[in-house]
Amino acid sequence: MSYRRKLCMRDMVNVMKPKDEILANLKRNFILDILKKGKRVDGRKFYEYRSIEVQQGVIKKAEGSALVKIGETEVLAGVKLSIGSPYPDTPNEGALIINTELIPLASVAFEPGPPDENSIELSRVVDRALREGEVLDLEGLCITEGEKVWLVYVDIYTLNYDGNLIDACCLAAVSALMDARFPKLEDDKIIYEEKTSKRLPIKNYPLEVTYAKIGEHIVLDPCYEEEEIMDARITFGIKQDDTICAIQKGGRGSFKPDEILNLYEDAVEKAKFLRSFLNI
Amino acid sequence: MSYRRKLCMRDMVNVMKPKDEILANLKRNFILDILKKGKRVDGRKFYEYRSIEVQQGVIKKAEGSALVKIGETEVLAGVKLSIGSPYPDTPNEGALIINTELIPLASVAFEPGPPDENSIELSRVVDRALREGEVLDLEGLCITEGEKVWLVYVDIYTLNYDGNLIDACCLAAVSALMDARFPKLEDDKIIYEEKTSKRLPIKNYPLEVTYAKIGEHIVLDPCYEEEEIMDARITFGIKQDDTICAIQKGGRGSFKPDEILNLYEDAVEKAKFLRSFLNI
Amino acid sequence: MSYRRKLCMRDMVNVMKPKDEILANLKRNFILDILKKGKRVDGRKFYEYRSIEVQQGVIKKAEGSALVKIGETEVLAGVKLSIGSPYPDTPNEGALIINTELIPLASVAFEPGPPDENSIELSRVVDRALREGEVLDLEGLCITEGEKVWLVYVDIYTLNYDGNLIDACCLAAVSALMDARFPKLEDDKIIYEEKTSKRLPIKNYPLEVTYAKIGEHIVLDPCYEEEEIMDARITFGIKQDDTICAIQKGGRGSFKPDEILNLYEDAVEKAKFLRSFLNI
Amino acid sequence: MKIGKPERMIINGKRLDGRGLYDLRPIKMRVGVLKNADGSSYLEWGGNKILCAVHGPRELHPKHLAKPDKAMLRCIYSMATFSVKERKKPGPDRRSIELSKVIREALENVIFLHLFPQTVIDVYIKVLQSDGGTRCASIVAASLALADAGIPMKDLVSACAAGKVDGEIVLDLFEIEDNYGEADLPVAIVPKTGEIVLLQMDGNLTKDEFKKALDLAISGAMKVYELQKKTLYERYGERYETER
Amino acid sequence: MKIGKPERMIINGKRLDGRGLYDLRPIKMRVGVLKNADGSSYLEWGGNKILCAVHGPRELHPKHLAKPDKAMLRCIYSMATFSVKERKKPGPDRRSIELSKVIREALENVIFLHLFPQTVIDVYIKVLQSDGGTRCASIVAASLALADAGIPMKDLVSACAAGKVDGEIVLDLFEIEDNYGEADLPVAIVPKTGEIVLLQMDGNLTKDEFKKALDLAISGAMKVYELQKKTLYERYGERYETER
Amino acid sequence: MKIGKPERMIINGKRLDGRGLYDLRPIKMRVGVLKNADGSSYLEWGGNKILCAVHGPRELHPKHLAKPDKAMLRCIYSMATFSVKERKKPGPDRRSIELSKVIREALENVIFLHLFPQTVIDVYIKVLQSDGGTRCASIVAASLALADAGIPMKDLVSACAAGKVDGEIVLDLFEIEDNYGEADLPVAIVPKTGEIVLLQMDGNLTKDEFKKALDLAISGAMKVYELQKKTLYERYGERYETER
Repeated sequence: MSYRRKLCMRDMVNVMKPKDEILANLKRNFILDILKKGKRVDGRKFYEYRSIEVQQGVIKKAEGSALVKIGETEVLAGVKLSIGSPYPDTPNEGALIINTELIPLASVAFEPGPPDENSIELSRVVDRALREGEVLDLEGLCITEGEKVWLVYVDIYTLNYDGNLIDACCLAAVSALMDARFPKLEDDKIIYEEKTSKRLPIKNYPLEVTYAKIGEHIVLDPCYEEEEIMDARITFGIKQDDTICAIQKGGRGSFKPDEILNLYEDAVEKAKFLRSFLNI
Repeated sequence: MSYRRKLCMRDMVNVMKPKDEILANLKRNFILDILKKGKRVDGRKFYEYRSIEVQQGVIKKAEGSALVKIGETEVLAGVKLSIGSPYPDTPNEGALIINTELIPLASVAFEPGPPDENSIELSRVVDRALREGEVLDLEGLCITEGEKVWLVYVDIYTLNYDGNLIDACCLAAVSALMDARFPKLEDDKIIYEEKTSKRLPIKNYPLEVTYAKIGEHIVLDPCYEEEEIMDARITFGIKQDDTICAIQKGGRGSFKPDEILNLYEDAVEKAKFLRSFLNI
Repeated sequence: MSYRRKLCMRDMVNVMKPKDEILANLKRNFILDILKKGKRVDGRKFYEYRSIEVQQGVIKKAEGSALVKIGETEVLAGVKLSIGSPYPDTPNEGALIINTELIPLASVAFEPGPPDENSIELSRVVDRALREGEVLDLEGLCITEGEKVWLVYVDIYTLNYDGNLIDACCLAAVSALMDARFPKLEDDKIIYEEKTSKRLPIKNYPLEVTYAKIGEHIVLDPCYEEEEIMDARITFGIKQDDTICAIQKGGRGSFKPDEILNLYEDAVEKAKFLRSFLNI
Repeated sequence: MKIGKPERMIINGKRLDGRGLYDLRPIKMRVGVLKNADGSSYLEWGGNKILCAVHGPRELHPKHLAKPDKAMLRCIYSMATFSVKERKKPGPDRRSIELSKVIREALENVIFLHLFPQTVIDVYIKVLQSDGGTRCASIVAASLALADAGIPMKDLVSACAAGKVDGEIVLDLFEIEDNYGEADLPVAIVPKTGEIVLLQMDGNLTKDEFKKALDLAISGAMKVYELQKKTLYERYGERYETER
Repeated sequence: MKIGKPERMIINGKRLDGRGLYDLRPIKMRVGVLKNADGSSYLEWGGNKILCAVHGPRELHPKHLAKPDKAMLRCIYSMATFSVKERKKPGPDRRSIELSKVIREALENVIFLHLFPQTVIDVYIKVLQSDGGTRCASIVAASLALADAGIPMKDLVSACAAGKVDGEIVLDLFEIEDNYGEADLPVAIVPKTGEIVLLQMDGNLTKDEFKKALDLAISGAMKVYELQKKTLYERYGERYETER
Repeated sequence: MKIGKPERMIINGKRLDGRGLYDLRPIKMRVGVLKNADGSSYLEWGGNKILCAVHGPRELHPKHLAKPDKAMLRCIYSMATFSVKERKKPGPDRRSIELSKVIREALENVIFLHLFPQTVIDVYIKVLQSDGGTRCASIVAASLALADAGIPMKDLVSACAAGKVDGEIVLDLFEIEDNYGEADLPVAIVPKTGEIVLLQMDGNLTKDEFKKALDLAISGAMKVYELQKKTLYERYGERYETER
């Protein structure tokens, strides 16, 4: 160390590690040992999703809804419409407002109260893929230019947390948007009880695909045990033309450029696979 | 216990009760012993109110006000009027907004800061009786249909807490509403300094009557010492035609159906008694 | 003590002072000893400012800005304009909104989160001098009477805290207002990218001058070490006609009437001195 | 009259959803639906869809909040934004804080909290779809989830509302009746003893109407109780037996 | 000119409420008005109505916030929603946070806080009706309530404002003068020593005006001090004596 | 098309601010700019002006939050209200909370946190003026401030964005390109090892475009790294050497 160093004496501090730290290390080593043998803690291959279920139309009060399970991870998305004013710089466009909430039903790790940084990151990462991936043609939400437009709210609740909420939430959001029908409009008042047969102006089907890095190993669709001890995570938002619309790296670990390029290629295939659950 | 039981070992846990718990039990037993002898801690009969005082017009800045004392419990209600827009589904109705605050002046038990669940329950229970008991004819608050209506705010502050805030707050609210006069209106601007002689459109005089259950005993108008150790509480909102407009049971204890029906009958009489303090 | 006294037994309580208290007393005595010799901890005279620097135009995105240093104390003020509606009782006046934030960059003593009472007091004391000292001719901010007026926001951030933030913030605010130019207005829309050459309607140049009292000694422009152990503080807001427009006494200590009158006279001179940094 | 109120809500003795005056809506119950929770349940009651998770008993942090002689019970009732006609703003409102309190108090009556000193039991109730009567449905779901978590109780809590619609006393109001009816009386009971552990009322009832509605609500809750027991029996293969 | 401002506020040497330039408004004081508080007071000062409660000294939780060598003094000044012309939103605003701070600092000057280490003393001030000059009235009420709580002080704190209205220096501004006058100068003093423990000013004064206003405010505070002492004397049957 | 979007953003191979496609904006760096901070830096990067302070390592209160085997790193990114065209409301928004998190995670990668158990290191980043690319600029400023604080790191973190504008892959987008361009790809690296510690993307890129943009961003970050090292060298009079 060759420059100013204020704090060298602190190096001497010697603190006992309590049991929690030891336990975390044991867990990590256990999972790493399995990975070194080319296996995963739940028996999957490295680049394999858990079983996926998508169920639309589960909440009739919502304009659209979808329940998505990836393994034991379970999330519910609902779409509600209302009428508002457009932004001044986009007078003929409606708005898409996406919100994801980590609710304590899903895990003891999720506290009640205002959203924490994990909740906000999840929410924004899902939002980014849908917004940048142009899931909706926002001009198709215009009622009267410069005056009235549809506001499309997608609210996503985590019901059970077993890892990889991003992919599940994104899939649920797209699925719920596809399930949605416009409600009847009478004199600019919404009759929520009567749905029309008109669908939302879906333009693209962006989906998110997430990998975890543990030591030198990279796995698709991490489960809870893997997320708990992972070094880093990377998510790709992929459109149906195989272009990329969003990326988010998370965690204090790192990726090499080559790893990222390789994962991109795999993510394109996996997005296709996910899209098959939407019948597209 | 004949089915899954995860937690049986916890039964073994043996924890010393600290002094607080012992003290609470002593207090409870003391009050129960008195009740068993057919008496109350402050010498009252079981179904007897403490002395009641109602004083109107104490705050001239308010459109109406009332100070109510029930024993040492003391609350102050004030009415303020402003002008707003009606709800779309009731275009010719004004609004009544009631808020009760447990302020720390009244007791060391009331903390400063945003309202806690006790404060919110109190506020909503008082609101419920007045709203469902139709204390005001909301159509009498219309200025211009669909455009301008009077908003009537009733804010109630607890000044000293010695039990049974619900009855005191409800009585104070009705009394303050009766005391209120419309301020002068000039070009749709309120001249607060000049009150007219016009009263608010009072339609009903709903009042609340509260009982506490301690062991097998039920007493009217619990004082602080009784509330502190009571098992349950029940409040009846009664209109001047003796019909019921609101009920709220509180506390972890229970009531038998017969008890409730009997208390209803008593509450009707007690509401008449309370109404006598309003000269009606 | 000749009347009710509930708490006499508490006098017996005997508690060891921990190191923090001892340290604070040592610091105080150290500084007091120096003051008794007619000197200050940083070598200044009692009624002497530290070196002052004022730099305008440092933030181009703002309509006006100024960086002010008083010794090591450093604050940055920025002016932003927007369009709003006037208050009903002043239909031809714009508004001046001043906000000062103690940000944790400036000191470990400033916590992140919503403003605490120190932050709010600082903000309001600076606001008071500018508002009561009529720094702006608010009628000069009217665009359309009763409809559209300019709103002038002055936000001040503390960058480094070494005592006497009030004087620094007030000087920075006036300087930033002097630096500001109206942006271009097109069809009542602000083109922020294009500033006009038109200045804000500056009417007065009120500035604040702050003294600290330590024991019997009074010093101008306290530095951090002096503020830490001072008994009281007094701030005078002075206009360029030498009249006073704001006072704020702070701290649990006291001033004698004569001290205040004497300080007023000195403050008038010091305000002139500060104004020289604004070239007026 | 409120805009949107149907002209009549009872026609020829039938309600707008086809029920008779004293009929319950269809009810479906499941337990053990969430992997991470210590106990969980899912309840459909007419158009209500409610998911409930129980976490605990577990240690409470910070410790000074823990009670030395019993478990603390916490309860959070909340509605999904899309559970109602017009999107509900996220976050707790005053109504859900009150409901959380009265639901918790009803559950406290039956749980043997003193068996788990120093701990906390959390009950999270999420209304995924709302159709009137969610507080009764929530209590029913919560006591199933508590049973699923193996938490000893003196009995399940059951619940049902009665009310007044078009001048008639009816059982188990659905949303339109709740919004435009004359009175709503939710009641929760401890079925074995007949004790009332939750009771609220808003609207307008005479004494006779109140008595009739109270009886009716209790009889409704007893029917719901049978469904609760059946659900637990089917899940756990033995007849549900209360503690002690 | 502000809409609502009276054309003249001083006519023939009389103010709009009939007072002369140097007259105080009528003041009424009572102590011991709240049963639950350790000390309390009620003050009417012109149209101001102020209720004050003191709780403590008592143990402070959490303990790590307590000061080892003295009591912590906390002070909350707040206004009832109906205390002003247009309903005030509930909850603390920036003005009441500042006022709470300067009032607390004034009181800290006289209380023997070091007699009660590790404890907290809470002063709650509620303005039930406001008519200009509430901060001075609050300090006066608070020091009465502290005395009523038996908390040892070197003296009571007394307070009064002076200001400038229609070009004249006047004592004890009421609301209209406060809103539309040229300057307001609230001052709190320790009467025995003449020390100034609260001083704020807003408006515009020349040096001579300031000197005159300061003297006038102090003389007003001395009159209020006599009323404070009388009130305590009448309540406690002995002449009020300060500590030590 | 969005109102306000320029018709073309690249004209004859030049960008609106005169740069070529692969040019960085001018960058100025200083360290040790704040007296009170343990470490600090000031960075101008095009129109971005960023001030960063590091406090710590110091004891963390309350203690139960401290980590027994390493320092906790906290990071707050925030924008001055006047840093953008239309005044930003004060206080944290969701964007700054997310940015604070990803910046912290990037920095955690290089700091030897285990050398300072039980402590906290606070990194405060204030964007005084914003012109596109503030998160990369913030990371660069933060690692300078950490170095200035003498906190041992395996390397500095450097960062730069690439993106797509008018169909072209370009380096280091400024505000207009950020708002109206087709894609933005901020990248932070550990220059010595080439590891990527921050990576985000929004917009639309094909695989080839992505590859090109990623390479370009990394090359940009390497150039910024040289400036960082030069800055530290000039300040501390020795060549910057990483810890071990």
